[in-house]
Amino acid sequence: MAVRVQSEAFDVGVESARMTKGRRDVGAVASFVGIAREDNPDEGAEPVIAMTLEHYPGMTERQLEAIEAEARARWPLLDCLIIHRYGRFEPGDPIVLVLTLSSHRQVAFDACQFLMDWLKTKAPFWKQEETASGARWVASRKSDDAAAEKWSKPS
Amino acid sequence: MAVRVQSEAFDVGVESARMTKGRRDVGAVASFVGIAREDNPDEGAEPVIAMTLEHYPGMTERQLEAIEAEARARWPLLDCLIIHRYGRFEPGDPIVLVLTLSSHRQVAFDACQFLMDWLKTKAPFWKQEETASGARWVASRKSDDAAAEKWSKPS
Amino acid sequence: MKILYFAWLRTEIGLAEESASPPASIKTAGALIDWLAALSPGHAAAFEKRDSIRVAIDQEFAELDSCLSGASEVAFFPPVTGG
Amino acid sequence: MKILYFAWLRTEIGLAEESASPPASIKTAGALIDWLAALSPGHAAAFEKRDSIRVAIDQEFAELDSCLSGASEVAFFPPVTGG
Repeated sequence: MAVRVQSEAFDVGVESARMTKGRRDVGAVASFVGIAREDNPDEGAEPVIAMTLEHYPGMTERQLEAIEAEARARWPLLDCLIIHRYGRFEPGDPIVLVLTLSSHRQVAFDACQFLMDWLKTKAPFWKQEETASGARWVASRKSDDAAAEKWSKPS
Repeated sequence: MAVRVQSEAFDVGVESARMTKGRRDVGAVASFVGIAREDNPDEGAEPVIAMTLEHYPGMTERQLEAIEAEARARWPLLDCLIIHRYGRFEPGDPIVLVLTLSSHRQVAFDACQFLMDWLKTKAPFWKQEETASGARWVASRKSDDAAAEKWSKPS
Repeated sequence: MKILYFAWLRTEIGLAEESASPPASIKTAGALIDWLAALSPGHAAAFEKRDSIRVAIDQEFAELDSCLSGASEVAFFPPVTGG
Repeated sequence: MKILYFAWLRTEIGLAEESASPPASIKTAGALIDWLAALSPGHAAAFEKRDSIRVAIDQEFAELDSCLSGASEVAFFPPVTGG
């Protein structure tokens, strides 16, 4: 189980091979990679030239570890990994990686999706986009709140 | 969009890098890798030494292409890839890869999970497991039928 | 007509493939099973587990009451277990 | 007490971090906002968008009515947009 906050790139194949190496109990590896992209339909047609991700060092690691602990409490994960990058990115650059290992595919899929949904609303990162008109801070999305909300436990 | 039926291994990082290379519109890459594992809780405690996957050449490719076409009809995928291996595998060997590319994460996740669920019940592969007691054909699982069924369209 | 067997049907019958020329009265996949079952004791034993047998006609999944007309390739196998 | 600003709060106030010694009467994050807003026109302008401001006390998400007692680090920022 690991959380990494870094500016460097990552390779899903390398991480996945490292985590499964020598194991005989893993049946399912689900992964998600979030990538910077050019178009943002919410904000009109102006293409994104680049984006900068700012974060809150210290709190970011704490929050990602808390999110990971929640996933481990909810599902029988054999291992998982969250890598979130910060810095300046151009369209096509990978930004976030979530990898989950389990015996069974449904567990791996659910935990991977949960981690991404929670991370979107609970990890202290902020996106600034550069377009031809200048730089602007991206507003949070209601759809991300709704996606995180669907994992709330019935009280 | 591609389907590959092969005995050779694959690398999720290589495939993912190849599919995203030069693109500026991809925001989300979801992937799933299914791996041969040692223990099979359904069948008692005897560990699996190896398994052999037999398939129906010709029909396999047709079915995987049909499943992929169904996913493309249901979701706005930018690209997707299915690789299914056949032959003899030991615990730890990767058997199947599904990769989906989309602008948005929910689409990538849903399509990836759909492809795996359908593939489990609609691609003509058969597993024979070797244990210390000998070889036996694996029975199909009701849970796989149920997982595929949940994607049925309301009539 | 080419007949294919997979998984335990293949191992029990001892053949992966054979050619068959059923009479014109054999119109469905189910009727073909009955006709093939008469070919040998191995065929008979394998085809006894009828509920566990699935069929594909010309590489498309079919039902036991599906019509064979014009089929050039019929495959019998257990429920699939890939992935 | 260390005060941190992120995203547009940082750029509007023109500071990533500052030290503050609010009086003992400032007991909540919301009260701290009112106190900080009086420090400069930049602070005042940034803190005006109160509905768009989130707070963390000692690196844990908190509410505007959360108690500051014993806090050594308070951060203000807009809703997060990572991933």
